[in-house]
Amino acid sequence: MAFGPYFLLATLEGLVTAAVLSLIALGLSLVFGVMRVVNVAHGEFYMLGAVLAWWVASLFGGHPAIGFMVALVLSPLVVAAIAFVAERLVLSRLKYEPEATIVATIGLLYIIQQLALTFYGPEARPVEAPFHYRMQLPWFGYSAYKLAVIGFSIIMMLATWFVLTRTKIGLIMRATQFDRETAQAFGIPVGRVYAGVFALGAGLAAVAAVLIVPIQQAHYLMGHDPLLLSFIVVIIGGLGSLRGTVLAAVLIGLSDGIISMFFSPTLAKMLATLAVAMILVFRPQGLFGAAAR
Amino acid sequence: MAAVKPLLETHGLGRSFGGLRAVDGVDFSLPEGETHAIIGPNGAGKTTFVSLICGRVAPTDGRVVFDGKDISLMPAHKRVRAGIAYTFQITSVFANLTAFDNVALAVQRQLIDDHERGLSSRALTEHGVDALQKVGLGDHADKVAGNLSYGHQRLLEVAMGLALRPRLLILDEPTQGLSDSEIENFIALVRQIGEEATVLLIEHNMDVVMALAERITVMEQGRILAQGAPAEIRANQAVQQAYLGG
Amino acid sequence: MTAALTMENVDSAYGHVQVLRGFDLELRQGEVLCLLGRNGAGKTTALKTIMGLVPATAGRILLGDVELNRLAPHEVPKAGVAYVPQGRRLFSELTVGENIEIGLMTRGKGAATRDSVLDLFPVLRERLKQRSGTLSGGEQQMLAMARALCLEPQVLLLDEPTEGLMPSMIARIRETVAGLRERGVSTILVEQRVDAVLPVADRVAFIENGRNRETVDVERLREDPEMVHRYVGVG
Amino acid sequence: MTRLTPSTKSIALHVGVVLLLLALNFLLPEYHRGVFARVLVLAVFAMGYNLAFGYTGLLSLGHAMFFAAGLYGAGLTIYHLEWSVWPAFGAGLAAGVVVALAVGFLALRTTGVAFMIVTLMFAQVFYLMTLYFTTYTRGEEGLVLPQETRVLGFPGGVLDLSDPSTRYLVALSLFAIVLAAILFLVRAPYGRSLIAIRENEERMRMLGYDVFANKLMAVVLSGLFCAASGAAYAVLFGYVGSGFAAIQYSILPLLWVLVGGAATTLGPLIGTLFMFYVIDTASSYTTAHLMVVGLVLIGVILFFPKGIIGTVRERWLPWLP
Repeated sequence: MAFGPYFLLATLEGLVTAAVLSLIALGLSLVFGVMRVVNVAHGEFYMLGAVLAWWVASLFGGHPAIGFMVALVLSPLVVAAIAFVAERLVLSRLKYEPEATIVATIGLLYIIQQLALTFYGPEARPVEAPFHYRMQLPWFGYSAYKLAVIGFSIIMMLATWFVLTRTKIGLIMRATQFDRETAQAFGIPVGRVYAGVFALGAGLAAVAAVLIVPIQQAHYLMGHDPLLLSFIVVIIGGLGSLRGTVLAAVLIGLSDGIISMFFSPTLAKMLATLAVAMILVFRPQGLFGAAAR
Repeated sequence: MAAVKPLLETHGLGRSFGGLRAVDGVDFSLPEGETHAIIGPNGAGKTTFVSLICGRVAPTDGRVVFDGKDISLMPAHKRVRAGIAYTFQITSVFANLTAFDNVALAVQRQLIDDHERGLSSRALTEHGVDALQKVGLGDHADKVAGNLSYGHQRLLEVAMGLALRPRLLILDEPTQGLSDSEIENFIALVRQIGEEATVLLIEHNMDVVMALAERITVMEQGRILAQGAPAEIRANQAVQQAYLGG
Repeated sequence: MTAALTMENVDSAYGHVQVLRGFDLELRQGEVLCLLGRNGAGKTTALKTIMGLVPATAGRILLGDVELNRLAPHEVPKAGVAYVPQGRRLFSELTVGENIEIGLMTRGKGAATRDSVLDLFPVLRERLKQRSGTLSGGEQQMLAMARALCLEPQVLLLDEPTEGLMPSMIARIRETVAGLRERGVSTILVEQRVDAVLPVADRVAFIENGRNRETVDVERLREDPEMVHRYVGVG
Repeated sequence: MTRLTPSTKSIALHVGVVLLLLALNFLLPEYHRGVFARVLVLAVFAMGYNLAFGYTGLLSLGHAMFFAAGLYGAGLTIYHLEWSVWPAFGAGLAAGVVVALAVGFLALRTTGVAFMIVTLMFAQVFYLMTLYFTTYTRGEEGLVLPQETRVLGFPGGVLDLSDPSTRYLVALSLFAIVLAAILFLVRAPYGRSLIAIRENEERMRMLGYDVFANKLMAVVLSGLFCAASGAAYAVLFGYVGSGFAAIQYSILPLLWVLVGGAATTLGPLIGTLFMFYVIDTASSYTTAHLMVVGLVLIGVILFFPKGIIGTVRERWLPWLP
């Protein structure tokens, strides 16, 4: 194959990564934006989503699409419910004090990981894709499911954007984000909003996970890399900025695919992490973020 | 009248936040030894003005001259060491440390620079206890600062300022939140401090201002509206307007 | 006359710093009561304490039979108290329409309320889609009041509504307050300057050092200007 | 008899703790002596972390890199350059100081959450480096230092560091030295400055302190102690692997310090010891030791934010340093 097809393949793979990463990072960014909480357990909600997807799908026989569709609905709901409970039981009692919440979410990370190891085991297990159609491009065939993942992520993103900007719930969330005290003075139950946002953030990560399990297998350690990558995305995109997050996810997703064609993945990760640390040191508002309000 | 050398001068000092001119080209001069009050309505720029003097806020234009030297570009911690002490508007003692440790922090910083005495533990104790006694907290040295009454915390705050042995002590609304009897004591304390140091005081309580200030500067909208002895200010029509409206 | 809202011997504090000390206040039905006092006297804290944004550590705050100090902060506005904070505190990233929407949500009011509020401030109707942070100071104050009025409150708390406004705008605000009195809304107005108070207030409470020193009819104040000097003047 | 002053009481307590630990060398059964030796070395790591986190209020999520700098500084020079233990230990300390200086200089430009993430990322870069340079480090698999290299030369002879009793006593010596250093430090004016910086930076600036310089010094000292722990671990236990640079080893000292009590001199030891035995005990019932770590983290932060020694100090013994 010539360079062109290679590049196209790398771009497509990059877009799949970007699509999934945007969803995960969007969840992290929402939680940080509205609650000012850095959720270190975010990657574990993603993992939990994947593991639950495998479990749900394995309950259903027949066409793989049935199990997958049920998982796509059920797994994010369960994960969101778990996050909701964790928020009420732990984070709210810590008064959202930044350092304490980080420590607590680290604790949460270990607990979820251990639960997955205990009940799901150390194996990596796949979920069958709902369909196996291959799109024939002039140079190679490409999985239509992967393209569907890109499409579905875009739909989810638009839906989140719609909820945030066009609905009452979104309005309440934004009001809480901009001025917590005044929001209370207008009857907004800030505590419940926070729990809802935390659940929504975890749910988005779980949706991403269900989408990815037919491509990558579910495994109890699969939360680490997405956590780091979505941190990178959120930081580059500007903390709490929706548009920046999506832009940064595409940038990271594409460059991840393309760079790893030329460099060793370890070196690529190393340089990317170093670059992001430097961004935080010298330009804390992110590359796309506006100056601090 | 003999000309007293000014300890502090500002020339065209200004600071903008966004489009707002919080402090707008202020020329100000403070003679050594004077106790001077700055008053003015809310948002007049008083706190920003003293923050420019002590270096907590960087000026957008103008200069600050202290003891004949231009200190406009000096970082805050060096200004403190040059002799400008600032006590905060909102009480900010170290709540988890004892009262003695609070003043000791100021004393040890001052002793590090005092090469003759040096940082010996005897000098540290001596100076620390001395500063606490000056404000009347001698008996509370071992108490945790956060457990002191609010009035005592304010006094501790002043003791920390005194322990720095400043040439200029800036007090930002020192009586806010004090009860009436505590205010009485406070006036006596500042009067005593004023005998040794130059004092610049931001204050809303007019009883305090009238009792202490030798001269008063009235600020409004980032500028100096009037300046003079208490009696002159009291009689000044423009000042009345600014306060009571018209 | 019956009381719309009373504060009985209320203490409140920000962390360690006690601001209100045995604070008493009676707001009568349908009056404009002005809190007057210097910076730091406790006026703003009094309003925040009513709203539950600063917890009352002692005493009672009554709205009719409802003990406000026992409610969660977000339930106070639902009981019928609306608050226009100092510095307006609009949700400045949100549009004018969205700010109003939030006010309507508080007590579940609908289109009728929205229309009547916008009738009071027609200029806002033209700017519903504009980001509220980009409004002029006067328009922002109108929006802050409109947002509060969307609650159809029995009691309105206004914190320095005329601060930093042009004289023409100040007059507009006063007219609005007077108009609300006609409709039976009881208002607590915080001001620092007497000139802002005299034209609208029924009674004035002088706040000093976290206490309500005395509450007098506004006529008394006109007769005895020395009284003002004592609490807020330069003398 | 005169009443003991708090300062004599606390010195007596610390000397007592060291003597007790010394006695344990002769009393403990073989297995537990091994555990204690490991705990003593890692408690030094926790004490170093405590200096930054507990006393100065710098919540770093990247201290594994300082530990690993010491570990690799000592381990690589012994393995590849065939240095003897003393200079290799020195190389470990030097590596820790250099890394701490560089990271501190950059990361201290940020505060709060940004500081945590920046330190986490620098540590991640360090971890990835240990994987990238597999030729020298053998990555996850790591290097085993041959027994004959692990001897400590003295003017009067040599000590075999792989001997359990020697290992215990060397670990205890390091622990005692660092404990004494920390005790001295926090009782000195400098320690008071660090605590005050944790409480209120702006106030310290307005008392004439160069806050950045003071914090940088704290990070460098913290890095030095952590590197000492890492270097000692390499020579005492003879294994150097990239697992020690991974994120878990940044979280563990945080956990130990939180459990034992932040900003207490003995908290790190108590916390490390406690967690070792909790996990040890839990492991005999279940394999779910990560769960224990997670539950303890959440439990401590929710119900005992001051930790064991911190709570003791608050309730009963206010003179504890």
